[in-house]
Amino acid sequence: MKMVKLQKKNLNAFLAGLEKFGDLHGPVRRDTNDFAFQKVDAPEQIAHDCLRTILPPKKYFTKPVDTMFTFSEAEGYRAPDKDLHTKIILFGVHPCDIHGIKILDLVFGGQYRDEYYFARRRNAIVVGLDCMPDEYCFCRSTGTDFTEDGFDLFLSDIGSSYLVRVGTSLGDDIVLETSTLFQEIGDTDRRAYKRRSAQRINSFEVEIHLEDLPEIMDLEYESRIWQELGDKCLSCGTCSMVCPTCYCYDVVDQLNLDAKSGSRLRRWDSCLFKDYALVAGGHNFRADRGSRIKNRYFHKQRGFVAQFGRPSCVGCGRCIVSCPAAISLVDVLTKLRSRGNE
Amino acid sequence: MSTKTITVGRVCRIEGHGGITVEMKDGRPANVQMDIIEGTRFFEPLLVGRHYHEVTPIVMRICAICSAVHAVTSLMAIEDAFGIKVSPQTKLLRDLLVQGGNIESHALHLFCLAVPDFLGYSSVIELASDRPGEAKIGLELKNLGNKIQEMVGGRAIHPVNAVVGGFGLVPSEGDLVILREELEKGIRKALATIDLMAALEVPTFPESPTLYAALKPPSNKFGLFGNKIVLSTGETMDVHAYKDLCNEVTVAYSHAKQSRFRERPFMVGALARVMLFGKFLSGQAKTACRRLGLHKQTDNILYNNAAQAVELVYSIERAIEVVDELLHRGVKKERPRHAEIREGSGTAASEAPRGTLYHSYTFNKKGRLTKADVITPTAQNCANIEKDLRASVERAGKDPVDALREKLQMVVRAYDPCISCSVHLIDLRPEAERG
Amino acid sequence: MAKPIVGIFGLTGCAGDQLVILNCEDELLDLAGALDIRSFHMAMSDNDEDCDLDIALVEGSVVQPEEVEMLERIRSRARLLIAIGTCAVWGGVQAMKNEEQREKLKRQVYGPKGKDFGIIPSQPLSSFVRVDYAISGCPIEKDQFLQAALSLIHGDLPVLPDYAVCTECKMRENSCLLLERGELCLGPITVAGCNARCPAYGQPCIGCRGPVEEANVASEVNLLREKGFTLVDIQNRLRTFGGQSEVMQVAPTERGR
Amino acid sequence: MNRENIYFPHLAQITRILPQIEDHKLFGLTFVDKSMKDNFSYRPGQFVELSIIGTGEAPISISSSPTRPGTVELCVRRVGRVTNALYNLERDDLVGIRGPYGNGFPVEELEGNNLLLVAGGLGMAPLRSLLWYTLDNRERFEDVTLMYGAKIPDEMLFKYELLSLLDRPDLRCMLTVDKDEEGIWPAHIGVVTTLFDQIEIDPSTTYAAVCGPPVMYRFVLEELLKRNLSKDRILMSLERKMKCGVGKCGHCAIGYKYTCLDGPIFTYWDAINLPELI
Ligand SMILES: Cc1cc2nc3c(=O)[nH]c(=O)nc-3n(C[C@H](O)[C@H](O)[C@H](O)COP(=O)(O)OP(=O)(O)OC[C@H]3O[C@@H](n4cnc5c(N)ncnc54)[C@H](O)[C@@H]3O)c2cc1C
Ligand code: SF4
Ligand code: SF4
Ligand code: SF4
Repeated sequence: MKMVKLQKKNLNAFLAGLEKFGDLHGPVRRDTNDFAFQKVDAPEQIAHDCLRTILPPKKYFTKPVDTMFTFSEAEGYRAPDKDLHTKIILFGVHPCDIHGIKILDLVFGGQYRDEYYFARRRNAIVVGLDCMPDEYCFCRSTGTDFTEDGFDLFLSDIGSSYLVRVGTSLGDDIVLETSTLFQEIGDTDRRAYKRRSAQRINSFEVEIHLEDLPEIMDLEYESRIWQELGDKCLSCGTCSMVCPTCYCYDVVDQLNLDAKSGSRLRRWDSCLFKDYALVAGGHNFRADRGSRIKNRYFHKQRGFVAQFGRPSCVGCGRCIVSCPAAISLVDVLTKLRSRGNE
Repeated sequence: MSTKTITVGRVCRIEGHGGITVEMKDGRPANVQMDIIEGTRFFEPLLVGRHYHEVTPIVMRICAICSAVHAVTSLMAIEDAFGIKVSPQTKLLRDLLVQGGNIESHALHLFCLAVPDFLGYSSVIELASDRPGEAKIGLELKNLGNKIQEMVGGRAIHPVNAVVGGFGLVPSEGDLVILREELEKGIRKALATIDLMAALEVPTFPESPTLYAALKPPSNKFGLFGNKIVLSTGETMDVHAYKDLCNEVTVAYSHAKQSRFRERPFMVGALARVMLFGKFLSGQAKTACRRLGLHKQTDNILYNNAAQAVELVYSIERAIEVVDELLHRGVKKERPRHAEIREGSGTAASEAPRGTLYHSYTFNKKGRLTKADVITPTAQNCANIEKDLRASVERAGKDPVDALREKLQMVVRAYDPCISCSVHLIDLRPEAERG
Repeated sequence: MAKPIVGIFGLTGCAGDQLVILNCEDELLDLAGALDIRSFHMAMSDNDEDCDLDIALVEGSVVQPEEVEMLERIRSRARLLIAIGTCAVWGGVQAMKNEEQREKLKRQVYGPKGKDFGIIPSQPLSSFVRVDYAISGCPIEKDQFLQAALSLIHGDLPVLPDYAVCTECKMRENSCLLLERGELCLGPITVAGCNARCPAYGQPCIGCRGPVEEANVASEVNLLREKGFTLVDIQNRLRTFGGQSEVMQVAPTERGR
Repeated sequence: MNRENIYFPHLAQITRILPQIEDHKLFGLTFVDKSMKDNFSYRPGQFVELSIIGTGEAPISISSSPTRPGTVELCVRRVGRVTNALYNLERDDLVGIRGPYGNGFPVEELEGNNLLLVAGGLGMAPLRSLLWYTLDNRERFEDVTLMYGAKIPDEMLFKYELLSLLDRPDLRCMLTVDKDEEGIWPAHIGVVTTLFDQIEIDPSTTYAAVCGPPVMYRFVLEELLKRNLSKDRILMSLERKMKCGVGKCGHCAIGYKYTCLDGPIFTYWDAINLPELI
């Protein structure tokens, strides 16, 4: 993989020079500890100390509320043309989130390709950025702490510079655009990178074992843990909204004032909502919260493995930090392993 | 001796449920009552025990139309109790919010509730099918008021953004610039409203000597805030002494608690403000005031609609002025001022669309409310409404009963009574007793 | 399809939900064209008091015997009765202290003269009649009302959110007040639809839309207790708007101050 | 959009409405677009997403057989928004259709075997497709048996069509009702499982296809297992909440399977491995 070096002091100049590739988006501080990806007018607005945005980058590709098409007698069905074709540069995506995007690529691809998702994917340049884990990160356990693809450029902190990995031909074009800002890497840089990498690996405070988790989950299908979690869970939907790999949506038709034309919308949904599995006739396949929260864990850690060969959790820790009821995925999985069905 | 009772079971096109009962003895009105048939909600006791910051969101629910001014007055009373001084920016934003409420309320009343009276339509919808231009102006003005309330208050009804010490989120300069453009367009629509009002014939039947009361603006500028109450007799008093004016009594026939000043009913509202302080108006509002003949004294309540139209112009002009001042100063992202909790009482008053509104609270040393008193304009006006109804009946002569009923409703509607407001402590007289 | 015949009524409340309808300034005339509005006391004279109605929209709670009669009469005329606003759906702010004697409140406000008033504790419509649909909110949200009205015109039942405010709060990427500032936020148990308005203005949700279906109040109370709020404060907030809902009747087992 | 948009429905006209029983009607639909009409092919057991524009979408099994192209038939029970809106439509009105989706019955695998179709209530809707497919390709299958139960005669779907099959020599058509108070029912009386006493099952050459309400499965499965039918020769058509039909919206996921992609036809062995399946 092509690698170059960018001095930190040149980062903003580099980002400012990318105008012709699209609008610059990056994490911006919302509150003391909160960040959100959003469009910035100038690179200075980007918060480089952001470890975790409230919502993951999925919001760019499958929006919280998204028009699937408009309908009217005169024009029939029409795909939304707005915002599918805006080019953006998404700066500051950490490895776990890049893996999150790669997982969504699997879901929205396949036999039936969601062209809305892929149109937006094609129009987004992903500039990754490495990070130092905090006490909630467990991407090392999920194998998503490092990524070899899924980005156009990836920046790793090596002191006063970034080591830049060039992931795509487009990424290379971007580098060439402002080539004067980049330098070749040397021996000290190589050493610095390895030091940084080792330091990062050693910084993980949380570790869980996922290898045989599907089997453990099957064993603990009837565990009392699920009921206990059900009592605690508020069904507030927060964990699903903030998860980089939760993709469920609900579909509603919205009417215009003529009550004839309108649009079909999809809106992020959550398997923790009561009516998620409620079918006509009033039968609910997961009527109690315990079975719903179990489903969330099963689908991520068990179902996804069967379907795509890997769990869909990328260890970003978002659901843990943002759960009002303080339910921690790490605790649950640890307990399942150690305690089980007593 | 012949006794006859004229009733209007339910006055339409007013906010809330109210009726009218007139008992005639020998062709003269013996008993005239404005019946409030809205249910009781007991707001004051509901507030007891609540933390000071919980008071405003609850108490603004007294009334949807005046929720913005209820909110602001309530906040000022709380801040009075704790001695919180809010920033000049907060004051300006509150002024803007209250002007927004005034615009919305007056436009609603003029176009949706009252004007159809003068033009002979049963509703704004019917008005729209015949005179779409006028209906459109009315709705757009109403919308302008709502836009201000949404932007500043966070919601058109029951503003969530106005909190003790300031605002949750201060609107951006960009928002204000856009609003300013809308306000500029609004002036033209408000002036069109003046044209419409100028063309209307105002009947004289309810005319009778009237005592007006309103808050005196601190400087010689027309305004909706002040610390002194002024009466048309020239008497003034501090708002903290509001009880001297509004000594509410529960009326024997058990509807509204009523306000009288030295045994005399008095009127608060747009007409009272324009009568007392119209001389302080400036700009287009001043011209409008002359044009509608309100620079001369009148005792005819039906002119209240004209006064509201004048205030529409005023409120939009004032809103522009506030926006300009905010932009000139530069909008600061300030957090609400912190409250130092202490034991004590606070009182505040503002001019709501329908007249002076008083909020007065007492808190214990933990900042929990121990006593609350809210006096709404409609409650103050009730006695005066009855006075005008009586005058109308007396003057009606040989009017057929149906025509008289229409006239009586018109009087009630002219006051733009806000019954939800008044019934925070009013109850229904059972159907059977209403005759 | 024939225009639905509609009546809009108000019982005891602040008239906010009817005002929301009138606040649809841009849409009002279209709406009035697609509906046959026969009764709307707040906005028109010439109300038809007898006709059968396809849809009755009723605002406000029931606080006096006369309103029970009124409501029953509306029910008997209407094919669909839709409660609009938190008062109609849950009893509203006036239901806050229902457990305390209303008689006592009455005496406090009116003195001895109040003794003849017929008063019942503030209750939602569903305590007296069948309610086909409930659009909550204090006041109802304009967009939601419009979509509901359009669905009805289209011949469908409205679709309303049945998830909590937190969901919308996250979609908007608000900073969580409960976790970040330790505020008494009812977002997790309040039904969405307001687009998490208050948190977006930096204010905790006070539950003005009433509880979400299957609200886990016990867990919410626990987590608020852990954050140091007293049971009294928590109860006060739970009952401000959800006073009449069963889920909000958390037993006052402890007296925290 | 350079590829086909998987979310766009294709317009189809309602060409026939046959009321069946209360709140159940059979709708005959023909695609407006000629190439869609000619090329729309599917397997028995597959379903479509039916769109009523402005109201929404619902997954509905195809009740007609691919051996009879031109018209797609859907048997729809009126339960909610979409189905209600469909009932408000009339002949010649337009609806939208996406699909076909799902796996359908593995008809190639079934060929050369005995077939036992067991249906209850609306479960007849997907099985009717398989029934006519086998009847129209009769030579490819050995013995074919249909067991269908309704509560009372008036609640039997496709009643006259099925009654007309009673005398057919190449089909064992066993129709039953739980109760017949008026004494008009010409066939068996008793719940579906009572029919099992009348038949022989050769477990090595038989496939069973079962579809009905959740309660029915338990008893029918018991009978089939008693007769040693292997778990992966028992096929079931299952229902789940479903929005997109194409494996994106997540609603129909059960454990590691998507009803819309991996189903709706599952074997009993699948069910054992997916605890929530039935
Ligand atoms: C693969 C598959 C195949 C299917 N095939 C068919 C078919 O061939 N024919 C067919 O008719 N249906 C079929 N269904 C079921 C059908 O999809 C649903 O009935 C349909 O989605 C209902 O849509 P709706 O919009 O009318 O109902 P909705 O408006 O979604 O209403 C359903 C909701 O209303 C409530 N509800 C409705 N009825 C009742 C009731 N009786 N008791 C209690 N609550 C109730 C429930 O809460 C339920 O969630 C199939 C489903 C699947 C997944
Ligand atoms: S399940 Fe939780 S930790 Fe895992 S990816 Fe989703 S939000 Fe992150
Ligand atoms: S601020 Fe309130 S509504 Fe928003 S996520 Fe936090 S708890 Fe939920
Ligand atoms: S956030 Fe809560 S209090 Fe605010 S509008 Fe929404 S439901 Fe009401």
